[in-house]
Amino acid sequence: MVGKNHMRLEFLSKSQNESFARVVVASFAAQLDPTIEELADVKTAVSEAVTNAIIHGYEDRVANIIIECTITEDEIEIIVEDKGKGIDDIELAKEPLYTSRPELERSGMGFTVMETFMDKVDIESQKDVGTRVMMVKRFESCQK
Amino acid sequence: MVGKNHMRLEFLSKSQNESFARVVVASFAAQLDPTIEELADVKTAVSEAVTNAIIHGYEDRVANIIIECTITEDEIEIIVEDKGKGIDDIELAKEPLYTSRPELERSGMGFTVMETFMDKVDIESQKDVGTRVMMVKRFESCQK
Amino acid sequence: MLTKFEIINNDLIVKLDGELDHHTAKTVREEIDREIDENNTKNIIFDLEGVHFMDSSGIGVVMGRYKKVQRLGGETGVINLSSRVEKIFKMSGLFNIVKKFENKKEALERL
Amino acid sequence: MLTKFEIINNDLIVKLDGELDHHTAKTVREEIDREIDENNTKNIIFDLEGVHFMDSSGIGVVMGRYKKVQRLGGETGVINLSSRVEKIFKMSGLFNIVKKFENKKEALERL
Ligand SMILES: Nc1ncnc2c1ncn2[C@@H]1O[C@H](COP(=O)(O)OP(=O)(O)O)[C@@H](O)[C@H]1O
Ligand SMILES: Nc1ncnc2c1ncn2[C@@H]1O[C@H](COP(=O)(O)OP(=O)(O)O)[C@@H](O)[C@H]1O
Repeated sequence: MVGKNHMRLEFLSKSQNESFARVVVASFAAQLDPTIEELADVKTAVSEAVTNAIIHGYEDRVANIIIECTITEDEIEIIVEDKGKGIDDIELAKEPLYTSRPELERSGMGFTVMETFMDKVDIESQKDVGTRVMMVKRFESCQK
Repeated sequence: MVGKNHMRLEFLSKSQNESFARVVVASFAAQLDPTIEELADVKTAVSEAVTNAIIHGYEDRVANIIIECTITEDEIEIIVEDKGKGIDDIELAKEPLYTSRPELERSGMGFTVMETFMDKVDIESQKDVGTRVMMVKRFESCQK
Repeated sequence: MLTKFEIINNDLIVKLDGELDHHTAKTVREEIDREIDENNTKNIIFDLEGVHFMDSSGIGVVMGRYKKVQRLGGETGVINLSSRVEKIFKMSGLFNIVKKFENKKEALERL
Repeated sequence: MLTKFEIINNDLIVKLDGELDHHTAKTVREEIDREIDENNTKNIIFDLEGVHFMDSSGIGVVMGRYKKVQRLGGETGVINLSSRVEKIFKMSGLFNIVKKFENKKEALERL
């Protein structure tokens, strides 16, 4: 038992920070002693949300992305937030293979990946205000 | 050349976050392709500043520590900040072997370590307001 | 991300090493496309043994190359998937368009 | 952080594995002190081969144990320092109070 823990990271929406964001969240989550597979799930989901903030939220302009992580008992809650252009239709956005930017060879699988690898995914978005993706992962390896 | 980059991390003053803070700063600094030795210098200095914020700044009460990193050209600037009790006499605090808490087996070498391993160390502190340690490391490995 | 190419009869084997995400995808895509164009490539085979991270940007890279070679009648194969990368291929339905083979030899023979 | 103990005649050999910082120091300190008390330790030898990170909290741990055994006439030795840990020992003047040896055998003979 590590007890409650919390961190908040703010970084620039540059693509070189995608791997940085993954490492930060993974090493915070590491406190819960997850399996390698569970940690890979978290890294992949974070990568999707951060990439979306960069490409779709800020459309490649440089601004701040915020990640907030809270550990309680056996789970981690991860919030990825941008103050970018927002999502018009969240239900449509969540559909597998739907992408608004096929010209960038986006696969439209980002939200599907997040929902597959995390135990809970919740999207809040408002046009021209920004997007906030809240995800929860429960580590089975902790449930002793 | 990675260009300018910036991040800001806020986390709880729990000792389990010392290694987390080291990993975060190291993996941000990794963009500059430092040598293993240079990276170890940065990790050690960050560890000292964060430990000081936990033990001396907050005296083991749980509050927020802030790390801010800025990369420009071949160097990284790292600021470690707490809103704790502050340092009475900075010159005294910087002396090797001086510690206000010998009962905790502190060696009094924290600031000496920071000054040895970093290219610049600057301390600002105000009683009951907090402490801000600003450090710069220039990576020779970048100077091509 | 490291990209290595090998050409055997008009087939292009692409060996990737590193993390395949949005940041690395752009260069990888450009490098592969140049090889395809320059070498008159028919089929493309991805060797993913060295890919220790991949997200949906990687799916986009594979889909994009599939479409490119398909236009000229070529096919796409993959070899050496880690269980992790295999999971992402399965989830995204990529195995409906690209074929998985045991090794390079099998891929070259059966494409 | 992993701590392993070995006792040879009244000497205590402490093998540390992991990162020695303020977070891990507390447990390490308590474990070593219990061993010293229970085994009537004379000299203490730190085997630091497995320590891949150490900051000034580690200096405090070594100094504290030095003082403890010194009170009863014991000495402190260290073996297997990485170049990194050696740097920190040098900077802090620890080599003025603890002796560095090539290996366990030499440390046991010469303390
Ligand atoms: N942070 C965001 N800001 C604005 N739009 C977004 C954001 N995240 C996702 N979207 C929208 O949702 C769509 C689907 O996202 P996703 O499933 O990740 O696929 P992809 O990134 O491949 O397009 C995107 O194409 C985009 O239109
Ligand atoms: N963040 C801080 N807040 C308050 N006091 C501090 C802080 N950092 C350092 N100090 C003071 O400076 C002294 C010297 O610090 P340092 O050289 O790191 O040695 P040590 O941590 O071993 O005491 C500390 O003992 C403490 O009194």
